[in-house]
Amino acid sequence: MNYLTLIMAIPLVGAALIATLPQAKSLLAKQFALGTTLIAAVATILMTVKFERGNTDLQFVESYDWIKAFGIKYAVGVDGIALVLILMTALLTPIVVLAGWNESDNGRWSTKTFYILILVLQTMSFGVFAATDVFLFYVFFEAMLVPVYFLIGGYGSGERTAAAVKFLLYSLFGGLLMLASIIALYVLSGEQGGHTFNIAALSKLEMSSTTQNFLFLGFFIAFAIKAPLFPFHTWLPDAAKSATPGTSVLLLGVLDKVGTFGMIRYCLALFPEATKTFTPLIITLSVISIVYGAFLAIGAKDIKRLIAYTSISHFGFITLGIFAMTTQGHSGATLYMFNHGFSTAALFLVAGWMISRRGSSTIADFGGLQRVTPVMAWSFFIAGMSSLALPGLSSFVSEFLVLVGTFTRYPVAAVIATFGIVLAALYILIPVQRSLHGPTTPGNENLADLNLREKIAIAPVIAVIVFLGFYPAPALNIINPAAAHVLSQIGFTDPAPTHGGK
Amino acid sequence: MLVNNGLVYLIALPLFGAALLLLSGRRADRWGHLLATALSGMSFILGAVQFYQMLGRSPENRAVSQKLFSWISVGSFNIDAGLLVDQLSICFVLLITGVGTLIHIYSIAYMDHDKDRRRFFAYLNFFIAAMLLLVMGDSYLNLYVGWEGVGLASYLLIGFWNHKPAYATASKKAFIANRVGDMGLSFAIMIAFATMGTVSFSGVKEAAEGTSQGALTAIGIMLLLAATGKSAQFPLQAWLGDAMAGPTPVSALIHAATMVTAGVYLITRSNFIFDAAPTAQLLVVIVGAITLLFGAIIGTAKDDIKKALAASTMSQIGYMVLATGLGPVGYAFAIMHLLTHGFFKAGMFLGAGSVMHGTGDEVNMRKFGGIRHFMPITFATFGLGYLAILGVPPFAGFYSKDKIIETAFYAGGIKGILIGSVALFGAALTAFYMSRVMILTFAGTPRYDINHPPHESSFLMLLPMGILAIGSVASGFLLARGEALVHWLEPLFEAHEGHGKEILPPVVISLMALAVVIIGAAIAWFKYGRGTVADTAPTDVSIFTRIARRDLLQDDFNESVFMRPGQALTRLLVKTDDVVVDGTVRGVAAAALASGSSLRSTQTGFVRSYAALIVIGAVVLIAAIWAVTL
Amino acid sequence: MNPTNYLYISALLFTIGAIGVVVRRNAIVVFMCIELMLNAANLSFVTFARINGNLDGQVVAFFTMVVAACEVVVGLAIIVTIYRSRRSASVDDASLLKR
Amino acid sequence: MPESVLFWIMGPLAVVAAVGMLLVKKAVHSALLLAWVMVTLAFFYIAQGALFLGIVQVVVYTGAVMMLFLFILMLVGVDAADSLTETIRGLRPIAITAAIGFGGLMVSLISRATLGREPVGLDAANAAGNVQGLAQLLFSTYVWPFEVVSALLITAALGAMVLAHRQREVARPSQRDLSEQRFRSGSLATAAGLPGPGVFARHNAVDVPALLPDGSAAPASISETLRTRGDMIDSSEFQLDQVNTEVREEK
Repeated sequence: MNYLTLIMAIPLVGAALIATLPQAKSLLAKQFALGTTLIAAVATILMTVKFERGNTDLQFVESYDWIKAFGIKYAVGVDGIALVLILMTALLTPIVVLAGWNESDNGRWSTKTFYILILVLQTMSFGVFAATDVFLFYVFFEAMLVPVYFLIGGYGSGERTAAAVKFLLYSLFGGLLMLASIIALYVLSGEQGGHTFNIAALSKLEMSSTTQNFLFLGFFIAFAIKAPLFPFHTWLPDAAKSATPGTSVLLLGVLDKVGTFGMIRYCLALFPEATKTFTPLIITLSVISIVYGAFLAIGAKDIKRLIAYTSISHFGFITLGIFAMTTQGHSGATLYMFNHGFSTAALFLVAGWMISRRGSSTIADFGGLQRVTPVMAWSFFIAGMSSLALPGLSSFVSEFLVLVGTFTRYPVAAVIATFGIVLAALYILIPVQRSLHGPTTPGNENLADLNLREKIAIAPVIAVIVFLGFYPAPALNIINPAAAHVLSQIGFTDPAPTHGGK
Repeated sequence: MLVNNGLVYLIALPLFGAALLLLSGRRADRWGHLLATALSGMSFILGAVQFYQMLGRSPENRAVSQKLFSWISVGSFNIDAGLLVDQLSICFVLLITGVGTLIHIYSIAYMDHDKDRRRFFAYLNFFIAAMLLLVMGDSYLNLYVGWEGVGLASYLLIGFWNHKPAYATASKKAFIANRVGDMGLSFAIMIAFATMGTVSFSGVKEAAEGTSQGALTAIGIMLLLAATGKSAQFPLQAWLGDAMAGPTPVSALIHAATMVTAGVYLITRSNFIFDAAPTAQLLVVIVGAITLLFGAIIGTAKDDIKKALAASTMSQIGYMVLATGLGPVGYAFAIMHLLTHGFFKAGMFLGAGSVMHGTGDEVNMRKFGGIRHFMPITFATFGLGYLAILGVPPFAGFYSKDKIIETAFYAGGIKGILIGSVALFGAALTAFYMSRVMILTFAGTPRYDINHPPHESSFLMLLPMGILAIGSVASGFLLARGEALVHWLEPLFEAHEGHGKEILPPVVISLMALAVVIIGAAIAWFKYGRGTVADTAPTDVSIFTRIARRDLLQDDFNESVFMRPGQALTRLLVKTDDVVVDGTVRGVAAAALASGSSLRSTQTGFVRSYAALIVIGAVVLIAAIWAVTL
Repeated sequence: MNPTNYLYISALLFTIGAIGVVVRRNAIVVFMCIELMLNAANLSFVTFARINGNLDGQVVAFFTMVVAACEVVVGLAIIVTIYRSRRSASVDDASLLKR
Repeated sequence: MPESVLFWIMGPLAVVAAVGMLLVKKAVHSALLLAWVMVTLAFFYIAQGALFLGIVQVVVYTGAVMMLFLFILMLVGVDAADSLTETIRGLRPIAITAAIGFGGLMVSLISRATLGREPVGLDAANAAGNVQGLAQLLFSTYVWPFEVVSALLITAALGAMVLAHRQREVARPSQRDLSEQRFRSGSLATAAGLPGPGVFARHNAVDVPALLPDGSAAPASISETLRTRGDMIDSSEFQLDQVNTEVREEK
């Protein structure tokens, strides 16, 4: 069997096995889930090793008829961009399972159900990155919502139902617009030589600029909601606050990447002309997202909301990199997606442990944790440093690439975005100071430090953050050819050095 | 250029130490500080070996480099993790590892009672590694890594006792001020890449010739912004005083000798940009001159010995920045002053630390007095440093500071006279506030409980102080003898034609400098040396004194111009997000709910009415079909 | 004879059945009216089978009968259950759809 | 021609019966009328060459399904005679207008629709016999729906059993319980049991209420089912108008 189908099948098989377990054996379900995700991770790593770096074609391609009458195929394949995102998903899921070992205990449904949902979500995530048939992509895109909806609504905290519904409605709204665009593409393809949902074929369609603009917007708004970009972001803080930390990691780390991934794979590839039309608008929105998200993060009083807002800021960077249309911007944005997955995972997992120990997610309730729980405090600090893109940690490489890549084409946007790094220092250091530093405040004296399981969960995340900070080449070698290929396909070249006009 | 694959060990050793000490936890408590000191010492030895080998080569072949691996490579943006040690870097390498090792030794004793001593040494080692990377990186981006690395180290060390809220705030303030500067460095790198297509030092140097004045000026100003952040120059100077919250060895190493001079290194390293961008260069001079006076004025009003020294550091770095702004003639003197300052200021900080150690962590000078009787060795080393900073011949400061004042006067025209005078006035102020520190601390009558007199520090603390004192005495002479440093650095800079116009003979300027120093010291003596000094600061003082005590309102300015509006903006945006952005969404939801509940009344719950509706629906449907097919 | 006449009568019966569903309140009578509508449809199927000259229409009518049988069985069981708990076979009393 | 005759006689009768279904008060009568319509349809089927369906119609529908209806009517109670007055305001005119509109539209549609050819007739298709022809189709083309429908039938049967089955939540009251219950109820009037029906020495049928001492009928003396169904014979005729209290003179 092909690798892609294999890695998509593994979690499903795991989920089926867990479903057969007796309800009472929740520990066994957890172990099964961990084992399954680890196997999937190993398979994905093998696939990454087999991937031909220099080759810009889609690899591990598979195509079978699914619904013949409409020319819908089960067609999958990956380029470098999709590959790193699949790899990220595969690596993050076992960490999430291990880190959130007890997350499912207070849920509305059983532990079994929780892990089945997680595993199904993993399959969907693989599928959404691997699909090369627009319809298949759409199916995965929407189907992903279902497990997340139940994960938030069934296992979250606080106003979890409301948050879950908000998340679902937002996403469905975007998905609906995208569906309209997809159908329009299908109809157009029928007029121009045969109905198809194949991306490669669709990208060759002839369209009037008005049509292109409308269809582009259909896709883009769906992705902007998912990503999320200002002003479509308000579902994220609510969802992240209500979800369990593990779910939040998958939500921000994996699910939201579908948005930015979709922009590259669909918006750019299918509508190059419309992309050019809308680039100024999108760059503006990205810059607003960066600064706006950062300010809201500074003003956030709840630690989970804070992390959600920092992500809005980071997604602004990613979108900025994508629409800067330079190789640095593109590679940087893709690398940023990968890195953001890990730095947010670290932040959310540690924050989750802090919250579960303290029983509160309000920043003001913490204080002086550095003295009480040094390992946890350090983990949070390193994750925070990664979030503010400290050189030597992975986010720096990607953030700087985005900024440099943007500057060569849109200097003003890059300059405003760079202010984000000062704001980043504020939104990380303020919670660090309030929760980790200062005297140990009442209620925090007896918090337990990380146990072995938690240390094992967080160690690989931090290792990846540090390793890719110093040596990003393994990731960049996969991303670069694909990013360059995308740009050349839609006809952009990097601006040459100007020598300041001399 | 020569390749030497051993350079990386200079950085790797302390970095390894930091990682090991942090990861091994309490297990390393017993030997951690020793290992850290040893690793720092080994780095120094490696640096010395490099220096020795360098001496043996001809001036053009002295630089050595090492390429580790390709760090970031995307399109035309290619950054190698490469190291470069040339005549300029090696000065810093020796200063960092040398002073660094001494301060490691000092800290063994100073931090003896702290249960987190291991962590402290880990941070120190990390700082050494980051600072070495800063001066050894071969491109602006590599430098940037070290640049932020030292910022992080500084943050960690200032906040070492972060369980005290004020200290935690101080560390945050330092980091954020530094970040503002870092932003400047980011801009500079981005502009360099956009205009020249490269960010390595050698590449930019070559490309600078073909680049327009405007771009170079922009890069220069952004580099200056970076320098003001890291070196606590105007307008980003406010963090340095608060940074004294860190343990005193940290103040000596980071906030006196090494990290804060990184800005001077950056400007000197980028000489090819500033030489081609006179506007930027002029700004450098202005920033240097303002800071010079700014720091000196603050220094006159501070009662906290460490803050007084911090203000002095700010002022002295102002001298260095001023010198770098004077073009090729000034670079060497800036570096010279940097090196001598590294010795005497570190020595004085360690002396201050020794005094604090002896008096039970007292920092208020008004609570000292007559300490020379109890701590003679500290008094001696501090005194030598004092003479050096005043610029009394033949101590180190005389050679370096005099040259800067001289060069300033020779800058030409009104500008020369103006900045020369500023530098000269700065020297007088320096003499005044340093004498004040000296008198309040060591002279006069004791103003503390005489039953618990201060005690002299242990040998481990006195040894580094002694060595640094020797440096304060001798380094100036050694560096200036036969213009040794000037010739050493010469290959790096554009050739220049001697001095500017000599409006006054050098001897006259030296005498003038000496005269103002004596006047400054004398005023201090008359004010503080003769009578008794109140052990609390007098409150009925002039408005100027009060402003100076408030750090020339720098914090008030930052607070009212940046912090409060920023907080207001944050609150406004949070409100906006909730009411406007999310409010719109919620409004749509509420509208849907309202329309739903109004439509609900049509649902009577009677099956038969539903059936009737179905019939009506069918009629409409069939009618529609009928109408269409008609 | 023209088979269309059967279609007319089928339409008439169907309409009568529909009226019955709406106006009668006894659940069992409503059910019988539904059966009437189904039978009317069946008559159309059989007629179409004849018009088209194949037996497919009859097969569908056959299936309809089976489905109708199923429906009657389940429906009557529901009526019995409701009657048991509410002591009434009036569809108006079972306006549970609203609450 | 026999078909036309059949149609024109049976068709109007069926329509009249269907309309009657709507108008009669008692559900039982509706059921009977419906049975008549179904039988008519069976005739029509057979007339149209659907012999098998015609038989099935009689056997399954008129036989089994209608029996089921009657059975349920019996279970639910024969009191199920609606009042025909409408309770939901305005529903009836709307429904009737809509339904007539529906019917009118259907009829006009049918009359407008043209096939463009003569009806084919089933002679060819029924050449091998109607039952054989149907079997041919059912077990070849429609075998899958056939299986599915059979599954549906089984499910429906099971479903009906589940729905109709009543779980007893309390133990069936014993005679003793019932007796105690009677005694503890508010009045002791029925403590000794309800009065038996019939008028002593005049009429002892179950549908005649007993007479109370004052000569009026006692409704409680006859079965409730008979009472609600209205099958209660007026017992006044058996009443002695005036008891001759006059003592005749002995001769």
